[in-house]
Amino acid sequence: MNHLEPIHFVAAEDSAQVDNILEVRDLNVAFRTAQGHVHAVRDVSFSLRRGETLALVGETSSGKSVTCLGLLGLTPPAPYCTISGSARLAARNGKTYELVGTPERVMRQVRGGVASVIFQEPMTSLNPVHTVGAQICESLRIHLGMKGRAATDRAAELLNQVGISDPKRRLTNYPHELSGGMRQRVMIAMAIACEPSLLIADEPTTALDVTIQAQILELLQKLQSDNRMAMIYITHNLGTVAEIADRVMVMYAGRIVEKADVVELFTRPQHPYSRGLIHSVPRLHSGRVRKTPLFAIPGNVPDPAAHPPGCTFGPRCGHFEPGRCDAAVPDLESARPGHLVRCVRWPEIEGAA
Amino acid sequence: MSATQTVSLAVPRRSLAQRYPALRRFLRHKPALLGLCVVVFMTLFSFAGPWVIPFNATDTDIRARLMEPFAGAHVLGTDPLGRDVLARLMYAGRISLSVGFAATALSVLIGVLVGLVAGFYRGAVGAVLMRFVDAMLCFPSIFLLLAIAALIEPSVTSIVVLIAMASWMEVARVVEGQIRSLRERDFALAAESLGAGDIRIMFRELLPNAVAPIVVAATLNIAHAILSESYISFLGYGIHPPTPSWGNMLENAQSYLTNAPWLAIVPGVAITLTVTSFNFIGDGLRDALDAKLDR
Amino acid sequence: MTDHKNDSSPIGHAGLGNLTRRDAIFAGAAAFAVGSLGLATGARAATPTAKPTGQAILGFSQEVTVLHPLMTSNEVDQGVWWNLYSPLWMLDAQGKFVPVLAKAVPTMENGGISADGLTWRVELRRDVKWHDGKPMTSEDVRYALNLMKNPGFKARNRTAFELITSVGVEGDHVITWKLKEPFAPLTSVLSWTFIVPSHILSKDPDPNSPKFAAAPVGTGPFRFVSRKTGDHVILEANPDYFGPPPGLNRLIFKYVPDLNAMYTQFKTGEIDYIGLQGIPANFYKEATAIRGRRVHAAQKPSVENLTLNLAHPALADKAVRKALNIAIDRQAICDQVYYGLPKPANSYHVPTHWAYNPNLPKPEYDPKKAAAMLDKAGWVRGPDGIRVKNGVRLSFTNSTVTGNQLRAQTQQLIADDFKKVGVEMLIKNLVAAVLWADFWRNSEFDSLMTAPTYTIASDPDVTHRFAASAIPKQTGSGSNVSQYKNHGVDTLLARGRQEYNLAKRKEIYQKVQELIMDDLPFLPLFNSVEIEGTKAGLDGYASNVNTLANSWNAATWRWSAA
Amino acid sequence: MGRYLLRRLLQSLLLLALVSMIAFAILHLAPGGPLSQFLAVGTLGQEDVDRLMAQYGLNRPLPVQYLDWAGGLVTGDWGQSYRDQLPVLTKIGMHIGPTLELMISSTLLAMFIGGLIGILGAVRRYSFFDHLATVGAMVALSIPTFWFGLAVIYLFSVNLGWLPAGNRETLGDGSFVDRLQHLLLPCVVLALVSTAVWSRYMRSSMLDVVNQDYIRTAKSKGVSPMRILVHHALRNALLPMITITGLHVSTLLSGALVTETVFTWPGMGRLFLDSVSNRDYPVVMGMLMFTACMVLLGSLLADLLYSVADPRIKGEAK
Repeated sequence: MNHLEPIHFVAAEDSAQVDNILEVRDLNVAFRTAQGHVHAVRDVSFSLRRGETLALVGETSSGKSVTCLGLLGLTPPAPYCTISGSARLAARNGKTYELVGTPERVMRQVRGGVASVIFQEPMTSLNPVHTVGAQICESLRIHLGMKGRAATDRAAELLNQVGISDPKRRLTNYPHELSGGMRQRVMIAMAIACEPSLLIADEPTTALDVTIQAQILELLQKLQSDNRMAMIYITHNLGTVAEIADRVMVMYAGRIVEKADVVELFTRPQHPYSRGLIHSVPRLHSGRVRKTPLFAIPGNVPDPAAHPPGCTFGPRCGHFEPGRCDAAVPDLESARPGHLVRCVRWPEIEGAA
Repeated sequence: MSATQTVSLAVPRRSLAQRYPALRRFLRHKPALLGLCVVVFMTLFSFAGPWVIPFNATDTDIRARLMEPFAGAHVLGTDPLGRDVLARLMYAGRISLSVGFAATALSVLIGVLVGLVAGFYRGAVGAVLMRFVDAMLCFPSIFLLLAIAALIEPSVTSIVVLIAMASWMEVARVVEGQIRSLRERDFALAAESLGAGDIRIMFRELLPNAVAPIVVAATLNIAHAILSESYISFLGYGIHPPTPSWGNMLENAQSYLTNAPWLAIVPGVAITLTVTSFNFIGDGLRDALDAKLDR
Repeated sequence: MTDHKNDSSPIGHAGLGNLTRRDAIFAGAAAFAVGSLGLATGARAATPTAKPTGQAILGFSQEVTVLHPLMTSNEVDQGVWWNLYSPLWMLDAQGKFVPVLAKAVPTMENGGISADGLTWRVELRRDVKWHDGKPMTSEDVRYALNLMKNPGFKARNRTAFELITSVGVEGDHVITWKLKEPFAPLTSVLSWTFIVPSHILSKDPDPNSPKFAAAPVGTGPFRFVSRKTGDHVILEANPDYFGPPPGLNRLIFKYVPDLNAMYTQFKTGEIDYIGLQGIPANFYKEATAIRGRRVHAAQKPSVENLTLNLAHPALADKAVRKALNIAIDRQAICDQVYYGLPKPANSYHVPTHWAYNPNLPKPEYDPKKAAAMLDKAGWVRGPDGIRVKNGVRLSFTNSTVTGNQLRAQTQQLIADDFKKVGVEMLIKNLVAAVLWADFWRNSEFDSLMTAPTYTIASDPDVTHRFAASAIPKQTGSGSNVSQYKNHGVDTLLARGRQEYNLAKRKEIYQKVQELIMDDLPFLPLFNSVEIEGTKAGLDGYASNVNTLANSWNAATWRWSAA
Repeated sequence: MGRYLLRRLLQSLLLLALVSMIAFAILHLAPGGPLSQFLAVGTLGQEDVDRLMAQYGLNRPLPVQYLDWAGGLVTGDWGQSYRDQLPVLTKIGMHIGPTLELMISSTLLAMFIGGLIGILGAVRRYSFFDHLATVGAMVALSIPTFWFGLAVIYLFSVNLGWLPAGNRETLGDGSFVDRLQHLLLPCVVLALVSTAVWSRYMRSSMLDVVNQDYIRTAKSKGVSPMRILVHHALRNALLPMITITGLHVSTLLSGALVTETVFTWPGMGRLFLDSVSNRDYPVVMGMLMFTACMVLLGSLLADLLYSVADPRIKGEAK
């Protein structure tokens, strides 16, 4: 990717952790709406290593999708949405991009080239009036400058990689001629077309049949290990997290409430919310799609425009203690090395459990 | 929560749906609200106005012909026979608005009946009725209006009938579609299984559920009817003098474009303003009521 | 724009510059009528015999539809026919017959008509050629006359032709025919009967075939070039014309369906002549002030009037009609609605007609007298101010064609006038196609406001308008829609038809006018005037009441040298 | 595809048969008759009227007249004008050109301007421009076309003298520039309503598309905004516009009639108006049939075009 000219790149050695592909510090995303300012993401910090998979878990409107969209600048433009903080992304060629506040022109090089996204709805995420081939080739042309025969061959190769048989013929198909699973494979092929260093998978299996879900997850895992990509896997389904993730980050009302290795989190969840989530999954390896996996946690996600004081989970928490929990937003504390939790009462709760 | 929905947070929607969501939505539609004010004003102006001003719409005074507006006792000037333009505008407003309302009422009546029967019975009856509707829609509206206009003597009543004849088809289509889908819903089937008569099911069970789109169509129809009246007048088949209407005021003003342009400007503005208002109201109603239907 | 370059000529230049006064038009028109046809040699002294140059666009508010000159048609069609075809003779602006295709107009004095009035003999010019080069002969005239007699042909009015029993030819240039009974109006009728080419038309077995209209051939000063229906007809100068060559190379009859649009186009210079219904009266003042345009007030043969239906219970009373006649303020209508252009009328003839009776009672306006007359006749005011007699309210409707604003205004004024004397006139206007149908034919109206021309080709015979035998509702013929019956009038009209002596005819028809205007089956309002206009520099325009359109002499129009 | 087309064609024919009956009934039940224009001149007596009625076959029973006429319609003989004896199809042929010229040019203008306004409105949603465009479109839809036409003539022809007040060409000139000058005002006037329609539908169609997932996908691939707009959004947003344009034929014909009247444009509208007012039955019938055909053809063509342009439909019909 020598033809790129990263403007906001930082020399690799300046980075504290050389191995990290992605370094996010104090990311904030706010929307301007008719009801006032809505802080969708607050003070999110995390990092990601090459080949690592980070699962982002949370309920609807917990801010997990917005975090990722914000990183790539796919949120609405400036007056409607403001992003602050810092996010540094390293490309495969060693260049590092600052993603926050970067001009659109540079961000366009990042999107699809250094970081790609797979969206939830394969049915609607492909343009119905263009062939599958044209849509894959578009990425190749933009980022790699590939044209004509070369691009088509590469696209076919990609389709082959994502497990689509007879790829040459499939290239001439329109999206509506493919099944849901096939379409998601096409989406994946498009995402990995330019060998990005970061792949964001935003609930990639939610809209698919159960049998297909497993295949897609397998494919993602295989591609990730083949290409040594870092991956952010967004889901509300803890079942799949255990299968695919290395580390897990639980978000609630725009904040990270707990961050830990996958085994650590599942075996020793610290935050009451995480515990609730885990307890609400009847069997860990359940293949069933649960539309409402949070039936065990009472109440609803708070109105993003009017958060309760202190801990935002407070009103729904079984361990809520007036005066302490609603005094101030708790800090993210280190419960163990590599295990962070945002709860003032975590030691007591752990003891009680 | 997908990003699309998050993005649409920027759009004013949601969270208002409390007691009268449709009404609230309508009240928030500013152009529609403004339109409503204009329509109320025009109606008051036309129906109550003549009591306020000292002139009559039909009194001729040939010596005071073609007086310019804002220059004397006649605020909007006088026409070629010396009649007060303001008074004529008011009386004409009565006719034009009445024509608009009456033609709409009639067209809605025909449209609802045809649509109801066609949608309820479907089969041969429905097919024949709806093909008839389709056939009527094949005529470009002005062509149809003129062809029928040739049939009748131009009076207020006949213009009302004429406009209704040329504009009931849209209503019929809307109602037919609604009824056909509503008929499959549980409550209609339930009513049927309870032994309710056809007429009862049609008017008591189905029709009330199709009111929203009818109201929208009717509002837009009023705008259309007022505009149609002016077109027919312009083409020489409208309400004829001495009964004033906005349309024939405009038509008569044609010969005086150069020496008395206000004769054309005044009714033209009245028509445009009123029709725009009705269109905006219709728009607002559609936004307000459609949302409810979608839920 | 057009290719003539004289737009900028100043107004009021020499010649026919300021012909806005009717009298002036008449004075000049006679010379042009004669001159145009090149027959009365003395009158055409100064006509230059230059080549036809330039074109003129003639705007008309009616579309030219029928190019076969013997078929049913409208007024503007005749405006084209005068340029495309020729009749045997024609009436000039002063009402004098002028021979065209004929060498002389037949009369008893010159022997063209036999002493019993039954045999007519006409000698034709020998130098006339059809536009296709074939010579025009007596055979063509015979064909035309027989065509008018053919019951399968969609002819206009056949009354006169049905009296012709046999048509004969003597060689190529003499035509004769015999009549069932003497019929004086025939001379007038023939002045509007254009001769058509037998050698083309007789080939088609269907006399109504549209083929001829697609490529008409005549003997007139202009030849047919092309036609775009709904838009225009183009004619070009005929180099073989038997009269003096036309002054213009091209004539374009342009249809402009809207009077206001037509006036606008006249102002912007898109049309060179604005005729037939012409300029709306309210533009008259403005129009006279336009630079580079001349405006003419042209007298029409029609009389604006209130036609009364004598079957109406109130209007059947002669006293009512007489009272109404003096309750109308005609001068006010002429002055205020029509900007002082027309003059109040008192007959169905225009005052310039040779048979006009100058001793008819003058138009008067006296509402007090009118009220007194109604009182005397037993019509007393009811509680609503409207008079009643024997349970009949003095109320009736008045109808005219919708879309004519000035008429609608006149209706208003008359309704106001009538209201002052306790008479109610309600206005009920109809579209033309409805009014000029059963409503008119079957006398379904109470009263009409129209401007009919009572005569046909200016002949004073008005049998079809006022004879008891011409009430369509009762006799299935004629157009006496007032349902007027007066035995005295019937007898005089029958006599007048058979009388060839002009002086005696005049006497008869003056008496007829006296009787009719005493009975008042219609209330004359004023003699119609049309405001026509020409671009300055286009010389030769002259109005003629004896034709239906003032493009009758377009052959003598020319662009003056700059 | 073929079968679908055949079915649509058969439906259209059935509709046309219905249309012909309705039109025939409307016209022949009307009072007045085709001879009124000649009666107005006043030289015809009742006997002439009776004779002409018989000659035109107007005294036969209505069903007989209808069958006679419908038979001719099928065999391509649409009858003759009562006014100038020309075959109806010839007359329509002479007037269709100017009308099509007006309709097509104004549609192109409306597509371009309206489309642009709609796209801009969608892209800059709720901006001042968007609000202005919305209100402007509503006013354009509400203003009486002829009034607007008269105002335009008054301003540009009478006062400023820039453009001709009417007609299709200067007779005797007829050069391209001259034709263009004549076309400009009526084209703009006729395009007014279409522009409003186009801008409104384009805007909402564009808004629909802009919020689609595939637009986000394209953005996430790093596609430039211009390419997203044209290649991804516009391409999809134009699909429903095909249908709108097809259904707009009817409105356009009505507008053309009014515009032609204002500008004395020698097209179908004027022919229709003249024929109706003169009760020229064969021409009026012919024109009603012809316009109905155009309307049906419009929606048929739109369907066909749509199926060509939208791969989803093309796929299904295979």
